[in-house]
Amino acid sequence: MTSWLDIVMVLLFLTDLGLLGSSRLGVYVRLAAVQGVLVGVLPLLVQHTLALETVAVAAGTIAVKSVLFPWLMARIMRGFDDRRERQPYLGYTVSLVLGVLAVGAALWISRRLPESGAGGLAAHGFLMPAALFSIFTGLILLVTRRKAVTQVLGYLVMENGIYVAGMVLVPESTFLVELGVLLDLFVGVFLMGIMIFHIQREFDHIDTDQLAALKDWGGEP
Amino acid sequence: MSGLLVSLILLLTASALPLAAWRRPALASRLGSWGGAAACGVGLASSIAAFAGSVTASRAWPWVTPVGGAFSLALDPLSAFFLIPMFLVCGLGAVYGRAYLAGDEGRLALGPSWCFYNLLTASMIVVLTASNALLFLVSWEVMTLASFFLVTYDHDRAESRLAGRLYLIAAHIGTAFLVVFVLLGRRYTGTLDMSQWPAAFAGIPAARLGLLFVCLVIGFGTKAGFMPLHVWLPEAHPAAPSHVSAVMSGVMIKTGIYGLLRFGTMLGTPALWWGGLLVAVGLASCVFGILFALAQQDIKRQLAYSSVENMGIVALALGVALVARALQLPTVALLALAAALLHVLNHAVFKSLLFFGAGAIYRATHTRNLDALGGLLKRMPRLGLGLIVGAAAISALPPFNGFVGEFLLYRAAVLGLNSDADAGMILLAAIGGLALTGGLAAACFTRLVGVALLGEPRTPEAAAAVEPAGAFRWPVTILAALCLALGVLGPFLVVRLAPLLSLLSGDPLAKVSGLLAPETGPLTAVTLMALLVLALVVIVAWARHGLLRGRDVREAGTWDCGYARPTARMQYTATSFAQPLVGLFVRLLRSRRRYAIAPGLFPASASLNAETRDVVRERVFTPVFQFVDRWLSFLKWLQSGRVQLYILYIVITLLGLLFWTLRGGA
Amino acid sequence: MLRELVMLPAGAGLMAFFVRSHGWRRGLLVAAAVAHLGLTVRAWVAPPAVGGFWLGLDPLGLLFLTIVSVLFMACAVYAVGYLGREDHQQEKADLEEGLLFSNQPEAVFTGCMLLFLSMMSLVCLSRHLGLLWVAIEATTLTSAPLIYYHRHHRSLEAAWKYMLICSVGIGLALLGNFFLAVAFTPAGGVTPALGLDGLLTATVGTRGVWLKVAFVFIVVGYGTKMGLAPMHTWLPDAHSESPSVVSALLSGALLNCAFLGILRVWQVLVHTGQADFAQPIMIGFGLASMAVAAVFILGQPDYKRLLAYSSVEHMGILALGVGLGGAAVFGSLLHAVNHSLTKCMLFLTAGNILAVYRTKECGKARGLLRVMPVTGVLWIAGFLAITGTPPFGVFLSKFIVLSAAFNSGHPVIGVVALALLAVIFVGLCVIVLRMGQGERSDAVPEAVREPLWSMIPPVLLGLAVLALGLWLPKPLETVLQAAARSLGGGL
Amino acid sequence: MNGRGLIHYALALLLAPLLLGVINRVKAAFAGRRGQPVLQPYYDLVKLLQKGAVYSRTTTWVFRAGPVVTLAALLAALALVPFAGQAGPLSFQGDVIVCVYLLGLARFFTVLAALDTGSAFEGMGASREVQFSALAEPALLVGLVVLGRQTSTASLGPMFAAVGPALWMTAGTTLALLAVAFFIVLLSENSRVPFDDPNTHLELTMIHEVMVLDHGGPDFGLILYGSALKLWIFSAFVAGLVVPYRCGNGWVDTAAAVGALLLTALVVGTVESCMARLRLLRVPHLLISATVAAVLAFLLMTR
Repeated sequence: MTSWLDIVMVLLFLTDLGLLGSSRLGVYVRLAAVQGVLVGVLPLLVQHTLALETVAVAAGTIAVKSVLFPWLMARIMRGFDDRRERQPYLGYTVSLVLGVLAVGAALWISRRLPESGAGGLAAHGFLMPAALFSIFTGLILLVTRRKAVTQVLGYLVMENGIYVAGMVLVPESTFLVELGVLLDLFVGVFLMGIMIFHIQREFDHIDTDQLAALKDWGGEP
Repeated sequence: MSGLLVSLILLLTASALPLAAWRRPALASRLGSWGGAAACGVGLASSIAAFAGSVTASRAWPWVTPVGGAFSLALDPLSAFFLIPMFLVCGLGAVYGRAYLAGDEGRLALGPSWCFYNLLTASMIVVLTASNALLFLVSWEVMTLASFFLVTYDHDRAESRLAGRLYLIAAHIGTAFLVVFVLLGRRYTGTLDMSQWPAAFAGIPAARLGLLFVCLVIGFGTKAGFMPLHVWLPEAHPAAPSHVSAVMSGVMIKTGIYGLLRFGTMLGTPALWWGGLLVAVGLASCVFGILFALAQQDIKRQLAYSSVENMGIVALALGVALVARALQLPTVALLALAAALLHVLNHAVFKSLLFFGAGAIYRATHTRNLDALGGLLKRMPRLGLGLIVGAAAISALPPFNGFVGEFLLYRAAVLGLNSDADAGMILLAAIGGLALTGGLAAACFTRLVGVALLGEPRTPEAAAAVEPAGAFRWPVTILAALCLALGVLGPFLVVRLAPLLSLLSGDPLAKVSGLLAPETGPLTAVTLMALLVLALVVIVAWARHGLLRGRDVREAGTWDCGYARPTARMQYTATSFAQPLVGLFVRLLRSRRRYAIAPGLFPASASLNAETRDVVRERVFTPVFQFVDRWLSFLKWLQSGRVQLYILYIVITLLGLLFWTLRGGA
Repeated sequence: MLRELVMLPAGAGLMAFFVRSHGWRRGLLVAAAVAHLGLTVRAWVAPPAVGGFWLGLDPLGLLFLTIVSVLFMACAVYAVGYLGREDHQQEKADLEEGLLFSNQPEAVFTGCMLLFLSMMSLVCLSRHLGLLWVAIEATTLTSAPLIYYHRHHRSLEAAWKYMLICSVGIGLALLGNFFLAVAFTPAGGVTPALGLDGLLTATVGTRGVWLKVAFVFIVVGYGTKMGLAPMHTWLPDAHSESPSVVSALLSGALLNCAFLGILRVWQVLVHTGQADFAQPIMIGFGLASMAVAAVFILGQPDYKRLLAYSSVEHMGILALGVGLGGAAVFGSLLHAVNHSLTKCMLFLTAGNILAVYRTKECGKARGLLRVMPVTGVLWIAGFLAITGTPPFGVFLSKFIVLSAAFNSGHPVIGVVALALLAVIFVGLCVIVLRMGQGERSDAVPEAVREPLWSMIPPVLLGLAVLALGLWLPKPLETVLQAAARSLGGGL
Repeated sequence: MNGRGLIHYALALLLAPLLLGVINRVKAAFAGRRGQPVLQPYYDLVKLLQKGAVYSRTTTWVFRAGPVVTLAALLAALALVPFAGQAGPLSFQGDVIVCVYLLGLARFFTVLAALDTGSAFEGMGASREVQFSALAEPALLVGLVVLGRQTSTASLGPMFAAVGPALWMTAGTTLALLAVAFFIVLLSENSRVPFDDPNTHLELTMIHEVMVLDHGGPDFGLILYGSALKLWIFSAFVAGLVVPYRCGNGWVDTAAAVGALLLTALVVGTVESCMARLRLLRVPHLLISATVAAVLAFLLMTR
């Protein structure tokens, strides 16, 4: 069981790094879908007994995270001419360096938290850093990328991290975690998806550079 | 006390009714004016009775008690003393205001104006009697707000708007210091009940008391118009309607002095530097105040700057009193305190007189520019007489009331100088500064009278002026009579101040009376001198009259060294009259002059424009505000419109807090 | 009764989507508001038992519920007039750039308003931190369409930023909730449910660090929604671009709901004796918010943004009050009441100004007192009230907070706060008085009507703030005391 | 009120114009002329008091009141001035201040009367008068107060009574500095060279004389007499300080004091003959230096 968990976590790390280092929107969506699967199987690995409820939760998560949202993203992107994330605020190399720093920060923070004690999972020293790293990756994407779609994907990654953390920290109340994260995702991604449609209609492209009219600095809007 | 409450209720009614009748300005004006005057009459009678009988009384009602508030009013000689001029000037102002505002009927809203006028009076009653610090703060701010709305009564004029804003901002910053004082006071004493403060302050270290004192000087000094906190005053007082200017300059700024006395005496024995600070502030205020007054062309601005000067004299007197208390010179302290109190009363009388007069001139000539006036004494002889008396009184000339206060102050300073050398330089500076101020004030007010009232009218408007209606004239006449009466009888008033002085100094009444006893001689002599001067004037006038009787007395044009065609425009103007003195202090005043000299061999026209703006405002406050504004504006890049940066702020905050929380280790 | 408070507006909201007639729909809005207010009043008269596992009404909840209910009532009345003015069919020229846009359908607007009310009520009634989180999340969901009511690109941008930033925040808050659960998990035991009653009787043992980290995540998360600097960045955009009636609700009610989220966790901290650690955080956020507001209020060219930054300032005061503890908590809660009423009044007045002047630029909206006397008076009175000038209620609450700063041995904090307040006063004074006073501007039609529907709510709110400055009703005082005591403070 | 004081008062009223005559004679002597009789001011006064009057149409009652109030104020002030080490007829603690402010009252009405004519010349004179007197007033008052500090009193009578050879021995520098200050103020307040030139009635340079251009007849007589009294008052200060001769016999002392006054007039005349008028712009400097001298005296004393 633990070795499976290890593998999942390593994959999670790798997908995060992949997201930080890539520039194609298509790659983003695919990596996000992969993450969805990884995150989705987690309840199966965490729970000691394989209840039907757990399986249902896992299936639902995978369905939403790795099928529904990637499909939604892909649909949105169909209209784009340019499917690259051009000129992010920080280059890909810098993003990767930031990613490494984020790993450090995640380890530093988890080191300082006493054992969670729930179900002995936290004894697995890798889970918490992986969850935090996913969250940080999502935040880095949100901060450094220009396109609205990428940002939504960043948000998705962050939510994945939170989901993992939830699984690790409060495995008993899986349902609560599920509910929370799904609602959050629904609000975030679904509504943001709608908005990206509108943004596309209003601006012809979805660089959030265009979404900087409301400000108190620089020239008149 | 019950008289005061009746007056308070009447005033609140008289402020609500005009607002209700705002659609009928004439009715609103009548309601506001009569109501205000009646309330002030009741209040005046009751506060004179309270002062004469040294009544102390208090009433309290529960009010926002969880916050520490209470609607508690207390009447003691100090309150009563400040209430008397307040009621007098506000009552006369209510009568005068109705005539004054009649000119604006139909153009401006009179209902709100009367509402705020009576609210201002009502709030001053509460300010002067509040014995709960929170109630004091609230009434203090209501007073500020009411006067702010009165200043911006004619807010179509940019000048009024600017003045109002400046006033509100200055008052707010001043109040912030008072809030600090009250909060520190509450911290040290654990209560907002002011009656318990004096005892509770006793055990506090001197450094903290000094801090409290500085808060007081800044907070109340802003209202009183101490230099360099006076910047709002020369803008706001002229912008207001004249009866409001009279109330603001005559009595409202005195609430600052009241506050200093009320709270300052709670702090116990002062350190020497407290007095030194007040003397310095007072000297700066009186010398600069009067110099700026001298440089103004606007008659009401001149009067406003003169208020700065007079508040400076009061500050000087308070400073001398503090110095004397620090050096254990009880008689000197008493005399200086008495000087401050008398000057407060006197200034209320003559400054409101002058503002009433200036307002009447404005209504008659439609200008406040001194250089456009002239020859008004012939056209409005009765008003003019009142103004000349006021000018002589404010120049502190015997036998008028201004002199009595200054005499006491000199007396105190000289006595202090003769009995102790430690603070000699401070006291000598006070004497010299006061003498210089006296000379400059004489210059300032001969200029006012000489240019506005005497000579020939400089403009057709001034030539067309006529004696104003009774409502304009009577307040001036009454106040002029008071100037003379207080000047002659003022010395006797000092004896009546004994209970108040005992309250302020903390000494028992018998001791105060004992200390004051040796001073009755000189004070009586002052009265005698005043009477002697009056008698001599009558005798010399009678002699002159006798000499001229039956002789050839003719009228002709002004000789003017034989110059053939004197015109009114050849007269000395206010600007040229003040030029030598302004020129002497030009480095301090920073007057600006603009010439326009027509070219050619036979130039047809030329012009010269001299203007003196407020140095403190232009050189200190404006740059400071601009600096703060620029520095803060620089931070506006924070809101750059980019959502990525916004999320970055969240991340940084989160990481920072996590680091801060976990820094200690697991 | 508690369930009705949530279900009634929710039902009405769903119904509003299907009602065809404008008249009936507006009637429904007002009727729901009245019913909600009625239920709230009943809760005051006959307080229900504190409640069950999910829903309950303690004094703290009652206080915030009342704010929400009163404000919604005012906004519902105002909205009737507002919706009457707005045309939903035709495209019209944008006020600022002349672009064509059309509004959201009125049914969506009304429906979302009611759902928004429902969710805010749920926030006030939740006794379970998970449910509380869900409710706060749902307020974002229901308010985003309201912000995007005028469908043009600026309101879209505002809604986008609102969604993105608040979602990030709310995600972090969720993580915080997980940590909180861990903090209360006994070694090797079962994670407790996040019911407030349970948490307030449990012990943390050696897991204080988890609780601290949980608080950090929650304060950053909910603080984003509450508008604490530097997470406040969505707030000026959303407030300036949404219809004024929505801004009024966002500023007066929604921010308080997020504040309540933080307060619930604060209750837990107080119970476990960890509040000392969190106090500097709240004080820091408080002062930072006031400072940021001061920076942006000075010379602010847009009067709705001005009000938004003023909200940031007041959220800062609330945080400061809680951070200072003791009497300041009482002051902070009273301040929440005062600020909500005042800010709602100001936003509604701003809406009236916008309707006549058709510009949000302070420089172009001049001479209010001459053009629209009632609005002008309200605008200046609102400015005086919001800056804490006596005799308005805000003064008292600010006074209590500052007083506590001095009393609790933090005079420096008090002085810094006073200085920031002074800067803010100067900034607001210059802008508001320039707008209020002066001659009427030429750009405004000669005869301006001030419709009764739009005037009554702000006038009543203004009178309420004035009344609160002159008199503190005993029942309110009792509830405030009880609420403050549950937060470890009180007079 | 004391008898000797009253006698001195009467003496002052009688002899004041004589000082003007002495100054004129001294000036004439320096110029090598015989000059007018010493009693010429008396002749002038008598002549003026017998005349009728011409008033400008511009003027009001202020113009007529000016000379009257001025003279009344000076008469009152004179009653406070000590002479021959003896207090004036009226003396009390603080009379220093009353005296200085009575001089101010006199000036106030002179200036107003000048402005009442509407003439540019008189306006100019008034403007300069208020400028110089504003600077002279601190010098005089500070000087007197410092003298009072030296002699521990605030009354003019005891102040000058205490000045004597003994005090000159112990505090000579202080007294000398004060004498300088008083003398400068005397020259300024009485419109003598180097501040003003009483001879040049019609030039733009003068101050006091130009203010009274429009007065004539008895009014001008009152003004002339008033300025003689003023000169007497200031000379009494200077002479009382510099020549504190006392032999014990009252009459001799009085005679000596009159002599000292005439001597002062002599010095004034000499200064007037030997010096040129100062540029107007330099005048304030001289007045300020008088104040500085008084302050310096204080510093020396409290050293």
